[in-house]
Order: sequence, then structure tokens, then C-alpha cells
Amino acid sequence: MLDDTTDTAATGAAEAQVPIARIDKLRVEFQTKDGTVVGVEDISFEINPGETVCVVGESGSGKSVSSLSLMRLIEYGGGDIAGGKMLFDRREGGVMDLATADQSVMRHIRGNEIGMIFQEPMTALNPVFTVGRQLTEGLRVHRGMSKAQAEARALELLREVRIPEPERRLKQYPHELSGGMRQRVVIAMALACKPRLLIADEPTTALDVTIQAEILALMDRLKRETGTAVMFITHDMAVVAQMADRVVVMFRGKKVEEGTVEEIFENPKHAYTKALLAAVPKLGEMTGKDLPEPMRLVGRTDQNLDPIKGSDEVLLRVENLVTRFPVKGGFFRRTVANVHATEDVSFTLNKGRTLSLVGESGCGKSTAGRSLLRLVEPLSGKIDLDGTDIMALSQSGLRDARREMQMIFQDPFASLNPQLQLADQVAEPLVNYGIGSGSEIQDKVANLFDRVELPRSFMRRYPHELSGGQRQRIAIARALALNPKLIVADEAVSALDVSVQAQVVNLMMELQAELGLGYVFISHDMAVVERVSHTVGVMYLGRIVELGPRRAVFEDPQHPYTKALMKAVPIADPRRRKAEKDLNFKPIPSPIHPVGYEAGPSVYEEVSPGHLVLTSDSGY
Amino acid sequence: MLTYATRRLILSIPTLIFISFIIFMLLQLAPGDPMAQVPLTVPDEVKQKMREALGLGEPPLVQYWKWLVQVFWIEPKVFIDWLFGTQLAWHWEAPTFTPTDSLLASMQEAGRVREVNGEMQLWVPEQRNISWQTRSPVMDIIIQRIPQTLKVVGVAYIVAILIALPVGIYSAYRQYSVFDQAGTFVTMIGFSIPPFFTGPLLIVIFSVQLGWFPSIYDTTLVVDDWASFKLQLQQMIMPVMVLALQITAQLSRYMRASMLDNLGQDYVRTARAKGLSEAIVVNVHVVRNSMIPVITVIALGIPSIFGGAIITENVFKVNGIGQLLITALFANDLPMVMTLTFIFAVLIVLFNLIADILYGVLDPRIRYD
Amino acid sequence: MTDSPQDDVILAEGPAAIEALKDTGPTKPPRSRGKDVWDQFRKHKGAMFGLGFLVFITLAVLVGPYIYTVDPQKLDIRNKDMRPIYTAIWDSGAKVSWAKPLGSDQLGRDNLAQMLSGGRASMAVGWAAMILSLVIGTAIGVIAGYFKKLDGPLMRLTDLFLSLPILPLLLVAVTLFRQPLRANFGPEGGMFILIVTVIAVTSWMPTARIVRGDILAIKEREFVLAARSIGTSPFKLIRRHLLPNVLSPIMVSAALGLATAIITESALSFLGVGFPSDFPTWGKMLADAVQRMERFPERVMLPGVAISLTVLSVNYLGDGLRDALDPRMRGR
Amino acid sequence: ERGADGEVRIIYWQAPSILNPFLSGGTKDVEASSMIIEPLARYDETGTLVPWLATEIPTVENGGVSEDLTQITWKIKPDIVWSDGTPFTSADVKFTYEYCTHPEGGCAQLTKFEGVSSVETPDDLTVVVTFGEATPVPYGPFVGGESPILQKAQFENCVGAAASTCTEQNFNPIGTGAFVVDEFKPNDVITLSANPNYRDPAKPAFATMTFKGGGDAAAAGTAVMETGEFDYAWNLQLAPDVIAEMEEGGKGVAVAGFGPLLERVMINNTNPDPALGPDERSVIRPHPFLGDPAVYKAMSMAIDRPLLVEVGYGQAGKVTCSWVPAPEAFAYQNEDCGTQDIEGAKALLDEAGIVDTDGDGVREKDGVPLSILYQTSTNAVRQDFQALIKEWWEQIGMEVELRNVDSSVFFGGDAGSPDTFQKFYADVEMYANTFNGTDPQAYLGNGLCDKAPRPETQWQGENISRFCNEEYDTLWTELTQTADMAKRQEIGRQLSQMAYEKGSMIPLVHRGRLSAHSNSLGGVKLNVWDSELWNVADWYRIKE
Ligand SMILES: Nc1ncnc2c1ncn2[C@@H]1O[C@H](COP(=O)(O)OP(=O)(O)OP(=O)(O)O)[C@@H](O)[C@H]1O
Ligand SMILES: Nc1ncnc2c1ncn2[C@@H]1O[C@H](COP(=O)(O)OP(=O)(O)OP(=O)(O)O)[C@@H](O)[C@H]1O
Ligand SMILES: [Mg+2]
Ligand SMILES: [Mg+2]
Ligand code: NI
Repeated sequence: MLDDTTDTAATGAAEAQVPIARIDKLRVEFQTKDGTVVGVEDISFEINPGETVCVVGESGSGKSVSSLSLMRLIEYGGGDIAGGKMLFDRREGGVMDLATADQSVMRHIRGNEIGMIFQEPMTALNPVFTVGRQLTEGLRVHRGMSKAQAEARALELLREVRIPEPERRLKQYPHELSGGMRQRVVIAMALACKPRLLIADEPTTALDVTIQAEILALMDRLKRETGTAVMFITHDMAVVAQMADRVVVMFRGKKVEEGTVEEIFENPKHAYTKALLAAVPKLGEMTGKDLPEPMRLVGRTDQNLDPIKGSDEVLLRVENLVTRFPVKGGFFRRTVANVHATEDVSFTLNKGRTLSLVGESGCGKSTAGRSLLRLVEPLSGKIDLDGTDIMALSQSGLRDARREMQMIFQDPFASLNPQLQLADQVAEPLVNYGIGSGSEIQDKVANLFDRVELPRSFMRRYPHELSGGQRQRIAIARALALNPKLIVADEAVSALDVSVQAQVVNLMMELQAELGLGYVFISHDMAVVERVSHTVGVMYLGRIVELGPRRAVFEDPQHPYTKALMKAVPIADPRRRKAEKDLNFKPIPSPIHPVGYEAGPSVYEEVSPGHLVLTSDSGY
Repeated sequence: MLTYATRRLILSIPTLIFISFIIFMLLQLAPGDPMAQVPLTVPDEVKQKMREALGLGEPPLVQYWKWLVQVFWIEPKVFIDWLFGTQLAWHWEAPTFTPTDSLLASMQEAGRVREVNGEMQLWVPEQRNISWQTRSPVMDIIIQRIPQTLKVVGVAYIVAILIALPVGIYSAYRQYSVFDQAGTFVTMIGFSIPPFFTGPLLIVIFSVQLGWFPSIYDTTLVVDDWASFKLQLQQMIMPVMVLALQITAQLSRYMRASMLDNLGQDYVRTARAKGLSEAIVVNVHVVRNSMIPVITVIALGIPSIFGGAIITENVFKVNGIGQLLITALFANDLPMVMTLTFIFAVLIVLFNLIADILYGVLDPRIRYD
Repeated sequence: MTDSPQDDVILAEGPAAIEALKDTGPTKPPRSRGKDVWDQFRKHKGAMFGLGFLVFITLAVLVGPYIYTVDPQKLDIRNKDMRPIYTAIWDSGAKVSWAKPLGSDQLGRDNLAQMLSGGRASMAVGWAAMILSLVIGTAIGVIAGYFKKLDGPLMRLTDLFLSLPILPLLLVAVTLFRQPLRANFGPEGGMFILIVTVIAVTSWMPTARIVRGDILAIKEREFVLAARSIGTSPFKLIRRHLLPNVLSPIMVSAALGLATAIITESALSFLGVGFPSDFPTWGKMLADAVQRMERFPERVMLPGVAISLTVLSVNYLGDGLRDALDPRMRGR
Repeated sequence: ERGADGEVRIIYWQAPSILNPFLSGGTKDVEASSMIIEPLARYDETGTLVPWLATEIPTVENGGVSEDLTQITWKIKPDIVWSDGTPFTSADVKFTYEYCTHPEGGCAQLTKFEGVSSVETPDDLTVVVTFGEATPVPYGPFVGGESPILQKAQFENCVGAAASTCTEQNFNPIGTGAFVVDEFKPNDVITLSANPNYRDPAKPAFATMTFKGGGDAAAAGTAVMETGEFDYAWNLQLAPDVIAEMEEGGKGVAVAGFGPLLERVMINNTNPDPALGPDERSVIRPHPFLGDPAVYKAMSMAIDRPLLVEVGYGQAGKVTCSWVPAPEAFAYQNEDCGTQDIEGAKALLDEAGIVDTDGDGVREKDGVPLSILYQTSTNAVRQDFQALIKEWWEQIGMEVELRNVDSSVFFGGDAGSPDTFQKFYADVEMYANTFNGTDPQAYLGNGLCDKAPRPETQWQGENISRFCNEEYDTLWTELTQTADMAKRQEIGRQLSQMAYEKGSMIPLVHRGRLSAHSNSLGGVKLNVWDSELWNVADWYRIKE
């Protein structure tokens, strides 16, 4: 059903004749104790020189498996190439079938002719060897370089990927680098021997928007400069829109659609592609609207898409919240410094409304959220929840107060106890507060399952049997059990696939509309935040640098940091690609200050009604 | 790291003093009498006198204090004296006995006699911590015993490490292969057969029946030529075998588990993606990481070198530290038992610390401050 | 899982395409964790052997004395030094008798009866000491891991116990507590309690360390924070959320603890500080028989092999449990 | 010829910890040091006193002992030199006396010098020992392995409290014996070599000696008789079948000798009832039933002594019923002892009206059941004995509970421990005891009423059974005043008989000392009256 390689790459199409790699009817199987599992059923596509092919699809659709097969690394993971061909055009020696190649030949190809970038920058590097050593290793094996030569080349590579102070980095260990730097090292490693094909398996998924933007720009530049073909794997449609020349859409081990990036985005053919695109929140979609409204999902007709108004009654008022973590050190393990995780944060949230906190990793969002429930003890400040002064409560009072406010956590896999049945986990808050008798609790739990649209048959199951989205619903059900007025959702949808994310977001909004819940929504995903919030607070280094109605903040960002952040967000539209020169980020300064350091108060200027911008120093 | 180490070291001093106090009180409470080995033909009054001469009549706290002073103050001084020929552990003291004239004369000559306020004082060494059994300083005996223990148990430990690591590495790399299964079986056997069973068994087979190896370890053997080296080897083989079997068993299990953990890590895939050969991937990348926990296990096992081989030492008559402890125990030689157990405690605490520090050294991710 | 028929429906273009975005729930019928573990466990041959042997030996020492009712302490000096019945196979002149299937010792006590009652003692000590040390170790580990303030002191306490010598401790315990225990539990019962306690008291430390480490790690997991946020009390948090999650290291230490306890008891008997003389245990039988090893090898081999096999099977059991309880190994 | 036979290797399964017998008293230490330092006279293998460093044994007949039995004069052999070459003089002998009797020295051999009022040295080769009162047997000081002579020059600054600081001296005493210490590793091994200044230029035949200590008797026996690694193994307390099996190894033989060592069951003459509390327990007389002759006699009759010998000691044991089993002349002979008579024992009890009144299989005397606690030290043979004797006593209608206590506790005189043999918190207890030399006077004194351990004496005292009999006390006093040998032997036999018949103890086995030497070691004469190594100077290698 697919068209062939006609007018493919818009860029660098000059030399595109022979595809560098052609995957033909690839089938990969895994032998597990439940029998044979098919990782990839039938995949065919090709990659031309100088072209970026994005492979997209939901989690588990076989993206990684196909890339690992191309490297013939799948064998080490217990996989087995059961059928198909993988033709690779070697630099010299013509085309060969990698599917049947000898491992010793593969060893020569790997790293030398095909480079690979892995998803997790921290775990992809060996923690006990220096960056320099890991960079030079491949060079010395494939290029037979001496140590000094290899080091010189490594330095050059680090410069190419624009790591500051490259000389120093060579002697550092991976953990001493930030996530972004680590990922650059991984990229440098993959590029070391100037491979003709670069496979990037979700290279930016674990990174912050700002760093993601930088890495994407970097890869784009390198591709243009060296003419390397890139196979780019991701599940993030916005990234696809930014990077791809051509797109391959995968679904449950099969390729369902292939086409140029514009075709796919503007004229998707397959139902799955359509549904996927519909589920992707796009920054700017809400422009012009004051209130958040649920997403329209393809194929669902029963949706209530009314905007959520909320009320004007104040639910939560936070004033001058400060939370610091002591850093112990010195000989007597005294507190020598403090991490200023949240610094003078103030905001109000009305009933039935959502306040979002956005910002980069480490800016103190989670700490702020946890401080609200006093899961971490704030140093000072005032938290007023519907008339209760949370800060003044004793431990038992706090316990009662927590009936009114609940939390949903980021990682759906970590936030449920693996050893307990789902029904018991949902029932736990009820049991804790002694609400209702045994059978009442059972009924209530069953109702909660209905509420979050999970079949009641799941009640006796264990968390590991569920998918991520289902688990997150359990977490929501648990949070709802006590009928709270406020839910703090800490990155509640960040770990989910876009499609599932859309459903969970919709579910949360639905519940808000029905129950009048107030949300403190913590996220670093600007597109989702745009979709759900009434109010947005942008955090930087522990402070809110800009706070105001969502529309005001998104359409008229005032603080320089907010502006930079907005720019970094990739947009799921291939016609609105960002140029590298737009990006300009400073590394975040350390939030650690010696004991005795007194942070100044946050001073805001009200640029429009309710839209506050920090005018005092924020560190940016 | 340095502050961390010093801080831990200094913190461990009160811990150790507390431990020593507990051990001391425990031994005080323990029944038994150093006179139990004196034949019944010696009447009770005489035994009582002997006890008094050993300082047994004093209150426990006084005894404890004396012990503390002797071990922490006098012994180091003796050590320094021995190193540099100084006389730190000597002092002036009114004589406790009436010196004969000839003795006095010779001491005067050496300048070891003086007069203070009309009283004669002699320059004499300070009272060290004396073993009740042998009436000699405890430390001297311990130092005499350490080489024996180190030789046998130390060699066993090294042999065990040399066998265990490759076995562990290979078993993990080829998990569930025949080699792995066989290795598991042998190590399990090693774990399961107690030394007091294997020891006598080996003696009957190799000493009594075959006559290959001596059944009694000769601690006086001096290795200075090939023949004596061979003798040393012969007498070491059996105890080393028994000990090494157990240690190998344990270590290879740890190594295997640790390797298995690391083989599944992402960085291994990265290393392979670089086109490195399997040998380098496994033996450099994976082993280096897997060694981190294993090294600390090895470090933690070292204190047991000094005490843990009690039964093996006993069975083969390797008169080392373990054997010293057990004879001292049965003879109720409290100063000896006390000092030995305390040394073990020091070693345990120390090697705990060393293991922690090693962890930090080997694993760049961990930094203590 | 990719081959279910509904996939084709999805792939065929249609209005129900959003279904494709629905995450897939479990398709298999719900399975209990226990069954999963058991399935995995069953695959471990060594562990199955271990379990089988352990069950066999436990049954033998529990039920055996009711079937083979000879009194192990009965002296029968005329029938001393009998050989086991099987020696007759190669040595027709051997002194054997069906009345004493495994022969008798130098005072004519029946070896089989002694093996059974000795095994009973060894196993009882092993189990009791293991359970006790597990309880202590787990409690200390959990408390140290959960309550930050108690961590330091408790770990120093662990150091202290690590340096406690077992022999003097046993002697002290014997003097201090034998009289009252004897009054309440009889001479053997009293000694049993003492030995079990001393073994337990000197062997809980590794368990405590492992549990503490795991608790420290689990405490950082989000579900613990979640449990706190829904108002779970610390006690309940430990019981419902922490303990079940450290169960697998505990089970493994249990298996290893049983093995060490059996060996320690035997070693104590071997050194002559164990049970009273008329209370046979495998260790004591072994110690007594070592001198006559050449003439009566069976007297050494029987208890020696019994100890080794029991410990071996327990170790294998632990190994199998470790595999079975590790979700990664279970192939989830 | 001196040093011609190379090396001799001795193994003691208890390792010597010191080579100064005055500071230890342990047999292993005494015997090890006996090769280095020597007394004026010692006992030979027959128990006869022979001159050693002295020219002859002083007696009343040869004028060496004064008529009033208060003075003994030793003549030292001329030309004896210490191993360092200096002459051996009477001053060394006198010094030894002063060394041991110093009040702060804690000398283990103090009893050797009991009653001595002074030691004079009229000249370099004469020593005059004066006793405070008439001493019929004046051969305590400077006689036997426990009382050797120390070199004055070496030990001068080691008197009194300084004794234990003299490690060098205590480990390497200078002596007159056949060997000198090269290296002493306490509790481990001693290496020795022939004394170049030994008085007999042809001796010893061995140039060097390795004296290994430690382990257990079985290993020592194996090393001599089975593997041939060692030439001599000391005191093999092993079951007879084990010894026999080892001898089959063919590398060595076991030799036995009999001294006065007696394995016995002591009968508690006081009431050990725990209900009485620590200060009354084993203090108040009488025992509820053990004082009844019918009971202790029946208990003795029920015992099959030949079987005990066979099971426990074999060639190293003999049946006896005498408290003093040796020397022969002091031993009370009783033929009945060798036969077990269960029926007779039952009849005896029935006759005395001690019958089972409540049908539980245990006899009662005046309503008190014959239920006893039987304790001993931990030791394989003793445990076998316990099991056997328990069986027999249960056959005659008693109830027996066994208990064994670690020997370091049992024999340790810790007044705080309830488990010592002296406290005797049990009805009967079993152990072995003996005496030094050939004269049992002091040993027989262990039956005296006022030697009973009591709280007032901090539970010290040698009369373990708390036996108390006026007749016995008078007879013993008579012994102390009798010089005539035949008369002394007669009284000794009477005292032994009394102890047996009046219920102080039940003798079990006359135990010998069993040691083993390799087939190639010649000159071994097992001596139980003195150190086993008394004649190492005469040992030699048998040439094939
Ligand atoms: N080692 C393995 N053993 C068994 N099945 C495997 C293994 N690796 C992958 N699979 C299966 O292969 C399929 C494809 O997995 P793959 O890792 O390629 O997904 P993906 O598209 O990369 O997902 P994600 O976006 O989560 O990385 C999945 O169904 C997975 O269960
Ligand atoms: N328990 C703690 N002890 C010490 N420092 C902490 C602790 N928790 C958080 N911090 C520090 O506080 C700062 C803010 O952390 P926080 O988790 O609130 O960030 P975040 O905005 O939620 O980041 P992310 O997006 O990565 O979740 C960080 O520098 C972090 O290292
Ligand atoms: Mg993937
Ligand atoms: Mg966070
Ligand atoms: Ni087509």
C-alpha cells in the first residue's frame, strides 16, 4: 500500500539514490516462558542517505526492537530474527544482509558504520569509566588510533556536540554531567567513527523541553553537516514534526503508514494515525480561549467538550511558602547549606479550577506540591485550605486535613504497591479514616472503578497486570476515594503515551467539571498545561517567575524565562519548525546556598489583571 | 572522602569502647576460673593465692580500666619502643621486690636506680596486659600467632578469590548452561558441608590412608629452600582446601549475582553498539561494575580471616588466632579472650569502614563528604 | 498477544479507531502472585529437590520416632558396635542385625533411632533459631530503615553483635539462665531455649542489614509517599506497604538462616558446648564418631551427610526462592 | 653419643603455656619444663625415690633426716652446671624456696613447701631444710617434677609480684636438664636442643626436639600410631577400641602406667535441695536418703566395674574399690567390687524398707523418692559412664537425671558459679582425683570434717562429699604422727576402707595413664609418679 521512494527528502536529496538501509519484511520473535512473543511482525521501510526517517508509534509497538535488530543487538536481549532481510549498503563492499551477517562482521559495522543513541542518558553510559575513556574506546577499536589520537578526536567530537569545557569533561564520570550533557556524550559516541547511519532511539524522551530543543537542534545540524542518514525513533509527534523528512507509523508490530512528514500530519490515512494525531495536544490550540476544555478524541462521540468554568470561591491560598532541604557536610555532619527548593511562593486557587506549575526539572515544582500536603515540611509560609490553616495543624490534625487534599504521582509504576490488590489500594484511604463498614467500602470502591472507567473485574488484580494508563486511573480513584476538594497532580500524565495521556487528561477534567475539584497540576509539558489550566505559574529556581491566567501567560509571556520556555516547546506541526538560532538557554544555577544566605522576597508587577511577573532577581 | 573516613574512624572509637565494655562485662559474668586447669592436687588456698597474684580479686571496673590503659596506652608505647628503641613504656617505681645486691649494682650501672625523698626508685618497664595462662604479654602471643593464621587462612582466601571470580563471571555469562549448573552445584556443596566434617574426612583419606600430607601442621617450619617449601605446601593443602571451598562457594555466588545484575544494564548495550568485542564488553565493562559489591563483600570477609576459621584451625592444628581464642576460652584466660575479641571487633568495625570507603573509591557515583 | 482477532478489526480502517488508543488490559485470567511464584519455583530443579528432601527429612524426624519406636538412649551393651545392615553385602562377617538397621554405637545405642531424634533436635534448633533471628533481624532492619533517628544507634548495635563471640556468650547464658529455665522447661527444654537464643542473637545481623537497605530503598518509592498522603499510620505503613515488599530478601535470609543455624548448632556440639550428653544431635553424633571414623565410617557419614544434605537442600531452596520471588526472573 | 639420633618429636594435646611450673601447676607445663629444670630427687617408674641432682636420698638411716623428723639435709652432686655454664649451687635451691614462698608470687607449688620453716645453705653443695614440726615424709620440697630448682641468677628480679612480668625467664628457664629451649611459642610449640653442658656427656641421644601442643587426644594418637609424624604422644584419654584401632596403624604402641588416679562418684553428705537457697544448699546435713548405708551400698553394688573399665579405659583402667588405689601397699583390697549385683542391691533396699510406695517405679525413703541429680564434667568417657550408671541405678529403682558441665567451669573454683564441683549442687558427682608422689597423707586429709567447702570458706575445701566422721578424723591425725612405713600403710588402708564403707564416695575405676610412642623410640619408661618425660635424657632412636 505504500508508495516507494519517489520525492522523498526535501533536503539534501541530491545524492539520494541507493537506500543506505532497507528493511524488508522483518520479523522478530522472543522466546519467553509464555511461548513465543512477536516483537515485530512485518516491517519494511528504507532509509536513504542524508535523510531522517522518524519511526513513531505507541509504547510497545516494536520501535526499539526494529532498531536493535538492525544493529543485531536484539540477540543479546533474547530476541531472534525470524524472518526478513535487512540490507545495508556498506561503505566499501556493497550491499549486505545484516540479518544473516556474522557477529564478527557486525562488530565491525556497529559503531563504525552504524551508530546508535539510546534513550536513557544516565544508564547508557558506564558509570565507572570516564567520559573520555568511553569516547575513545570505539575509535581505538575501529580506527586503530593511538591513545593520544583518540583523545584528540574525542575532544573534537565534544566540541562538535557543543559541550562546554570539553577538556574537563573528558576526565569526568557520567554522573558528574547533567542529563543534557550526558546525552550529548552519547551522541558524540555514536558519531565518533562518522557512521553513515545513525539510529536514535528516543534520544530526548527523558529530557526537559529546553534541553530537548537543544539536542534536536544539534542532531539536525550534525545531520546536515555530515550527511548522515538518521533513523529517529520517538513517540512524541511534536518531535516528529520538528525533525522528520519521512515518517513511518508503527502499530503493534506492524507498519501501518509511511509518508513524508507533511503528508502524515496533514493528510493521515490510517485510523490509528488519525487518532494519534488527534490525541496530541498542540501548543497554541487553545489560543483565544479563556477556559480549558477537554480534548476531542477521534472516534468518540459521547464527549462533553464544554469549557470548565470552575467557581470564584477561593479553595487554596498559599502565601510566601518557603521549603528548604538541609545539606549536611563537614566533620560534624552539620547543616552547611540549604537547597532552596521553593522560595517565597504565593498563589491562590479557586474551587473547581486548575492551577498549573510549569518549569524545568529541579525548579521545585514537586517540592511545592508536596509542601502543600506537608509531605515535606515547609520552612515557613502560610497554606490556607478552605479556611483550615494547614501549617498550624498537629500531626493528627494534618491527618484529618489530608482528607480534603490528595495527591497523584508521576510514575504510575512506582506509586502503587506491587503487593496489594487494586481494590485494597483504592479502599485503603477509606479504611484508614474508618469511613463506612466493609460492604459500604466495597460498594464505594466499585463506584470509584466505574468513575475512572475501569472494569470492575480489575478489582482483584495486581498492579503489574495493568498498563500505565490504567494504573494512573487507579491512582486517581484512590485520590478520589475521600472526596477531596483539592488534588495535587504531580506530573500525573508525563509518563504516559500520548494517546493514553489524552484519555487521562480528559478523565481528570471530566471529574473536575462534575465534582468541582481543584487541581494543582504540576507538569513540564507546556502543551498539556495549556490544555488544562485556568491559571499558570511558571517556576524557575524555586520561585514563581510569572503567574496569571493561562491565556495571559501563554499568549503574552512577559518574563524572559517564560519566553524562552515557550520557544523551546516543539510544535506538532511540520510547517512551524524552529531554527536553532532561536534557542538560547543558560544552565540553571544551583539552588544550593550556604546556611545564613537570605533570599530576597519575590516582588511582582501586575501587568494585567491577575497576571503577575517577577521583577526581583530570579537568577535567570 | 578523607573527612568522611576520619569522621567514621573517630565515631567508631566510642562504639569500640562500648563494645569492649560489653564484652568485658560478658566475660566477667561468664563462669569459669583460670584455675580450672590447675590439677586438683593443688589445694584451694594456693589457688586463691594464685588468683590474687593474677589480680582477680580486684573489682571488675578497676580491672576494666587497667585493661583499657594497658591496651590503648601502654601497648602503643611498647610498640614505639620496639620500633625506635625508645623507653616510653618505662617508668620510675618503688621496687615491688627486694633486689639483691648484685642486681642493684648492675642496675645502678645502667642508671636505673634513683632516690626520691629518701626512697629508692627503679626504672622499670610498665605492666603490660598479661595473659593468665602464659604470664606473657597478650600482644606478643597474638603477634606470634598472626603469621600462621595469615599464611593458611590468607592463602585460602586468595585461592578462593582466584577461583571464585572467574567461576562467577562465567556462570553468569552463560546463565543456565551446564557450567553454570555444575558451578552452582559445587558451590552449594561447599556451602553445605561443615568444616568439622570435611576436615577429619580429609585427614583420614590423605594422611592416614594415603600418607600424602601431614595431619598436624608444623608451625615451626621455616621455608628457606625448595624442600621446605614443598613441605609447607603439603601441610597447607588440606586446611586451605577446606577453607577455600567455603569461601569460594560464597564469593562465586555473589559474583554471579552481581554479574547478572549488570549484564542486563543499558550501558552493556551501548558498549556492544560501539562494536567492542564480547571479551572487552564482559571483562572490562561488566566485570568492573560487578566487582564493586563483590569487593566490599571480600573486604567484609577479612575480619573472619582472623577469627572465623576456628574449627578448621582446630582440626588441622594450625595454631593460629582462632585456636588461640578457643584455648584461651576454655582456659578462662580472660585478658587473652578479651583482647582477642576486642581485636576482632576492631577489625569488624574497621573493615566495615574500609568496605564503605572502597565502595566510594570504586564507584565514582558515590562520594562521601 | 499481537495475534488476537480484534487487531484486525482495528487495522481495518473504521470509525472505531479510537479503540486503538485504548490501552490494552490484561487478557489472561487473573493469577495470584503465589501461583506465579510457585510456577517459577517449580522450574528450579535444585529447589524442587531441596524442598522434597526437606519435607522428607522433616517428616522423617517428626513421624519417624513413632514408626521406629526404639529408644535412642537405650543402652544395649551386648549389641554394641553393630554395623549397618548394608555392610553385609560386601562383608559377610560383619556384625549386623535387622534389629539395628543402621547399626549401633559403642554403648549399643541404636544408630537409626539416634539419627531420628538427633535430627529432630537439629531441625528444631535450626527452625527455632532461624525464626527467632529472622524476627529480630527484620524488626531491627525495619526500624533502622524506617526511623532515621534510630538508624545510627541500631547499626552500631549491629556492629556490637557482630563482634560478640558466640562461645563465651553461650557460657554466660548457660550460667545465668540455666537454673530458671531448667525449673520451667526441664533440663533439655531449658538448654534448647538457651542454644536457640544464643544462635539467634548472634546471627540476625545480616538479615537486619539487608532488610534495612531494602527498606531505605523502598521508602523512597512513590507508593510509600502515596500511602502517607492518604493518611496511613506509620505502623500500618510498615505492615502493609514495607514488609510485604521486603518479603523476598527475608525469605532468602530465612533459608540461609536455617542452614547456618543447623551448622552452628552442630559446630557447638562438635566443640562440646551444646546439648547435654544424653540429648543426641547430629553435630554431637558426628563429633563422637570422628575418633572411630576408620572402623565405623557410617557413624560419621550418617550424621555428616544428613547435615550436609539438609543444609544443601535448604540452600537450594533459598536459591530457588530468590529466583522465584524476583519479578525480573519471573519474566513479567 | 650426644646428639647422634637427630630429632625427636613429642606431641601433647594440651599445649604448654609456660615453662615455669611454679606459676602454672598444669600437668602439661610441669612435664614440659621437667626436661629443662630438674629437682634434687624424683620418683622412678616404680614409685621409688631416686636421687637426681642430689647424691643420695636422705633418710633417717643414713642420717640425712634428723631423728626428730624436723630436718632433712640434701647433698648436691658436685660439678653440676647450668646450661649457661655457671655452676649449680645450694644458693639456687634456697632461692627456689624463697621464690615459691613469696607471699605475692602466687606460687602453684606452695604445698610442696608446707611446713618448711627455713632452708639453709651451709656450703655450696649442702641444703638443709628445716620443718616447723615433725614431718614423717620430708620429701616435699625439691622433689619431683613440681618442685624443680630455678637458677637464682636468672630469676632474681622475678620474685613476688614481678613474677609474671618475667616472660623471658618463664619461657626460657635455664636448667640443668637434658634439653635447652631454643624457642617457646606458648600454647603451640617448643623447639629444644640438647644441653651442651649436660652432666652426662653421652646424653641426650637426640640433638633436637620438637614439642608440639594442642589439638585433641585422638589426633595426637593418630599422629604417633597411624601416620608416624610424632614419636611420643602424652595421655591418650581415648576409648580402648579407639586406641586398639590406632595401634593397628602399626607405627607405634600404647603404654600404660598406674598411679593413684581414681575415677569415683562422690556422694553428697549434705542436702543439695535447691529450695534451701544458695547458702544452705549443700551445707546442711544430712542428705535425705544418701546417708543411708543401704542406699549407697546398693548403688555401689549395682555398678558393673569391669564393664566400665572395658568401655572407658581398657588397658588403662582397673577395677578398684579403694579410695587410694596405689601404691599397692596403701590400697584397700575388696574382692566384691568386681561383680555387679543388681538383685543383691534390690534386696538390700527392700530390706531397709526403701520400697516403691506409690507405684511410679521409684523407691521412696520416708516418702522422699530416690531421685538424684548426677553431674560431671563434659568428657566423652564420662558421658558414657553416666549413661551406663544411670541405667543400672534405674534398674534398682532410682530416678537419675544427668547433667554435665563444661570442665573449665566444673573444676574452676569460681565462688559465683553454681556449677562447680566444690559447690556440689547435685546429689552425686563424678570426677577423678589423685595425689603427687607416693604418700597419700595429704590426700586422705580430704576426708576431714573441717575441709568441707562452705559459704564461710568461699566454698573452698577439698572435702567435696562433705564426709564427716569423728573416727576418721582421729585416725588421720594418727597417720600424721606415724613415721613407720608399715604402720602408715595400715592406717592408710583403714582410712580408704572407711571412706568407702561410710558413704563418702563410690570408687569406679583405677585409672592409668596411657601414652603412646613410636616403634622407633627407645628408652621410654612410662612414669606415673613424676613427669612422663623424666628420663628423656635416656631416650634414643632404635636403629632398624
Ligand atoms: N527482551 C524481550 N523479551 C520479550 N519480549 C520483548 C523483549 N523486548 C521487547 N519485547 C516485546 O516486543 C514488543 C516491542 O517492544 P519495543 O521495545 O520495540 O517497543 P517500543 O516501541 O520501543 O516501545 P517504547 O516506546 O516503550 O520504547 C513489545 O510487545 C515487547 O513486549
Ligand atoms: N528530599 C530532598 N532532599 C534534598 N534536596 C531535595 C529533596 N527533594 C528535592 N530536592 C532538591 O530540591 C530541588 C527541587 O526539587 P523538585 O523535586 O521539587 O523539582 P521538580 O521541579 O519537581 O523537578 P522534576 O521535574 O525533575 O520533578 C532540586 O534541586 C532537588 O535536588
Ligand atoms: Mg523503546
Ligand atoms: Mg518533580
Ligand atoms: Ni505502497
